[in-house]
Amino acid sequence: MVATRFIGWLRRYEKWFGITAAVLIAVGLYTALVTSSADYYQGEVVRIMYVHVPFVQTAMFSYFTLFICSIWYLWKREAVVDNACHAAAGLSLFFTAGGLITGSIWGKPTWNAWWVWDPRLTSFAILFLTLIGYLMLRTFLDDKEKGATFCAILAIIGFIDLPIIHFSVEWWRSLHQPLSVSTRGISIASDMMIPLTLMSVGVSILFAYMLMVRTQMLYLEHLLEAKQGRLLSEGAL
Amino acid sequence: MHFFSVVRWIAWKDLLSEYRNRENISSMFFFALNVILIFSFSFSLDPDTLKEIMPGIIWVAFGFTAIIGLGKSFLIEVNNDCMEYFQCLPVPKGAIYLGKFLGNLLFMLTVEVVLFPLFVLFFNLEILDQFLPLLLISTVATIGLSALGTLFSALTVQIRAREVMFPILLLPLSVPIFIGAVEATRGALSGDPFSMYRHWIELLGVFDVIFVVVSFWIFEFILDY
Amino acid sequence: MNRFYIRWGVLMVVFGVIGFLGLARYNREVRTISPEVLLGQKTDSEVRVMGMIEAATLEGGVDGAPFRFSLSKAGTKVPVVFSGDDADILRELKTIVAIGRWQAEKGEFQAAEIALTPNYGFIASAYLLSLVPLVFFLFYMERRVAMLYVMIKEEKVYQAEV
Amino acid sequence: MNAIRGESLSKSFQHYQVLKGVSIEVARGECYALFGPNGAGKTTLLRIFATLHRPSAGSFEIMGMDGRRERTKVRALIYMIGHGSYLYDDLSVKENIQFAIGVRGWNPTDGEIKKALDQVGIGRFARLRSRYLSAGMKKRLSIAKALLIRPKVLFLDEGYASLDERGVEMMNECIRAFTKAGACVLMTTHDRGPTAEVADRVGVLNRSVLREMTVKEMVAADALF
Repeated sequence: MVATRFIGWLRRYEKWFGITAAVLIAVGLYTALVTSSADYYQGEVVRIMYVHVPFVQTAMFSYFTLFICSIWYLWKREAVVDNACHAAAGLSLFFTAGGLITGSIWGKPTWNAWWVWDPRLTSFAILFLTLIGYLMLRTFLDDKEKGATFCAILAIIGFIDLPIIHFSVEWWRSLHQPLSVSTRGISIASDMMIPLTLMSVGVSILFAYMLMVRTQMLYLEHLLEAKQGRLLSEGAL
Repeated sequence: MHFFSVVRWIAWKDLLSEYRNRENISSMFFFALNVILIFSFSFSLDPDTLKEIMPGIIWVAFGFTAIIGLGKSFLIEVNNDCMEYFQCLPVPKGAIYLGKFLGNLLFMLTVEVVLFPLFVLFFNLEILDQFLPLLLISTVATIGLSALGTLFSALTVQIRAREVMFPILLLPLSVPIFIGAVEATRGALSGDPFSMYRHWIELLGVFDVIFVVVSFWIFEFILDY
Repeated sequence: MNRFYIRWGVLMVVFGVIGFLGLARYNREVRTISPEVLLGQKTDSEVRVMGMIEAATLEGGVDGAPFRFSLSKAGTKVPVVFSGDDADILRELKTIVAIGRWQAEKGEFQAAEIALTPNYGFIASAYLLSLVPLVFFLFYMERRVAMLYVMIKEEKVYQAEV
Repeated sequence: MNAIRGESLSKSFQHYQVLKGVSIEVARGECYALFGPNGAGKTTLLRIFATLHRPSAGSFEIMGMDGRRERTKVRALIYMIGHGSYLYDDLSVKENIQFAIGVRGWNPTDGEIKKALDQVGIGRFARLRSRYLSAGMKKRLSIAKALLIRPKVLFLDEGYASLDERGVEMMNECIRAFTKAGACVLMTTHDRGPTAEVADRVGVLNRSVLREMTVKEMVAADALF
């Protein structure tokens, strides 16, 4: 019953998230690509920031969502919450990959290297690997109930471990060589602040929208499978 | 204390089984031996380079050993559904975790103690005056590795493709332990004074505490899903 | 399903317009020409020339004197005079953009402004590689959800033989 | 007070519903036999009572204790003989028993273990590694464990499976011993003959409907479901 109400709620409110995200991103892209001016030090390349930073922020935000959903699942054991976890993990992987790719493209003209073992990049790469492990674990599980619990556990361990990884990599880097490359203090002018804020908020809301859509998708897929196979549980649509 | 008697029983059972069949320890040991062999062929044995890469070689070998050994540590529990028996036990599940963890730690340390002289032998290391620090480093790093490895072994042993999933889950999350262990070993092997790399050992100690406590707490959910 | 495609059509149009505006802005304010093209057209209008500052040609800049250097690309060289104070952008062997007019009688390029290389290839690829998969991903998910609702409604619950 | 009381228990695995609103009561000192077609959810019901599954809805009590909240207390009272043998291949029969009872917080003497093993007819295999036991012998070993643990509630999942005639008789003797001592036995089975000798009540579970009958009706019926 909880599942039905939850999915109904998602269905009713998802469009407002979608519309808000579309408007914010449209205005954000317009200001980012057309009206904002180039940075003094970085030139036009700074425009990559308007898509890179929102992606990275959303990747972290979505992993946090995964963590919260995992705790929620361990607490309530609702199958639909597990679907939300699965959805959040997939989206988190997507945004992490996007953040890594745009970051790499930004790094080439500014640092003259596609990849640098910078603490932030390294912990992001490890986040990426963890998420791949998480999604692989999901595909290899036979017992759905056990699997949901295990995935929740993995997400929680990962969430606790990531700050530790970031900290240790930072310490390791600072020991070997001073950070030769860092995002040089871009004093963010208000001119840049507008597209950056619009895009950050827009992509975050877009993530919320995508999460709602994807949770429904995974829930419906499970439901269809159950319906094709045997008896449905009470109150499933 | 019932709690500690459970820990003792689990560890006793693991050690006795291992003593009888020697499956885990021998596969860990010979695997690591092969890793050493491959490494000695893969790198030029120029002493300066060797000093630079030696800590990495040692910990890559130990890491692989952990994957081979720890990954299988819960196999005997699922073979005859013993996990189910544990689930039904009226004891805190953390006690079972601690028992398995102690057993695994002992296996890993045994293998490492045998391997270290072989490293010294094959790569002409001079570690006699650094013996105690190295022992400390291996112990502290192995505690962290076993803590995480035991947890992930319990998690992956119940799924398909467990041989693949275990390293995929374990390695990214144990990066801090490898960083700390390699850095501390580098310090010890290059003959630095202890205070120069003490902070790495302290860091490893903090990681150990975090990993053991978190695993201990979360193991409840693995057994009692 | 029709409303779904209309919605996506409208979205694509909106983002297409933004993309077009971005492209127009690039043509107007960012696009550069090479020294060879500059020498070929000999116009008086303001143009943007991209090239590398030749080694050992950068001089001036002391006490307000204009910078002089030659900008080259693929063998063609253009002498440039610049009287601004963007000294930290000007370095030998660095690729820059000079914005100004070609003065045919003096045979030199009078730069009013110096800018960094636009690297629009990087910008375009960053935007495309992040936004295009995003759009496809979202489109696939929404379509799948819409289809699943239909499929679930049509699917009969399996009944065991009695 | 009943030994087992389940009220409108439901169990769904994700969206697959196996049980829907099943209620059952078993008194102390009673042996209750569950019949039903394959896939009716008999084992699932048993596993819910054995705290191996969480029910999706409904509540249950074991000896008056809430099965969802007081899991540890409930677990101290129950024992389940299922399909898993809960054995370690490289431990001897006796060591396996020592371990299984030991982790429950009680160390039986050698005499007690020997008595239990003799009772189930495998006393002479006490020093054999359990790797070499046949399925029937493993089952007998599980019964020996149950005799030593003396649970208040015993669950038998297909208790007669893989036992020979003598073994079935022995199993029935054990069940009688348990019920006489005031414990309750809940079993799933397909064998009407041996079940009729020990069962006090019979239930047929089919499509989440539990139809209760007496042993006489069960023996007389042409088909149970």
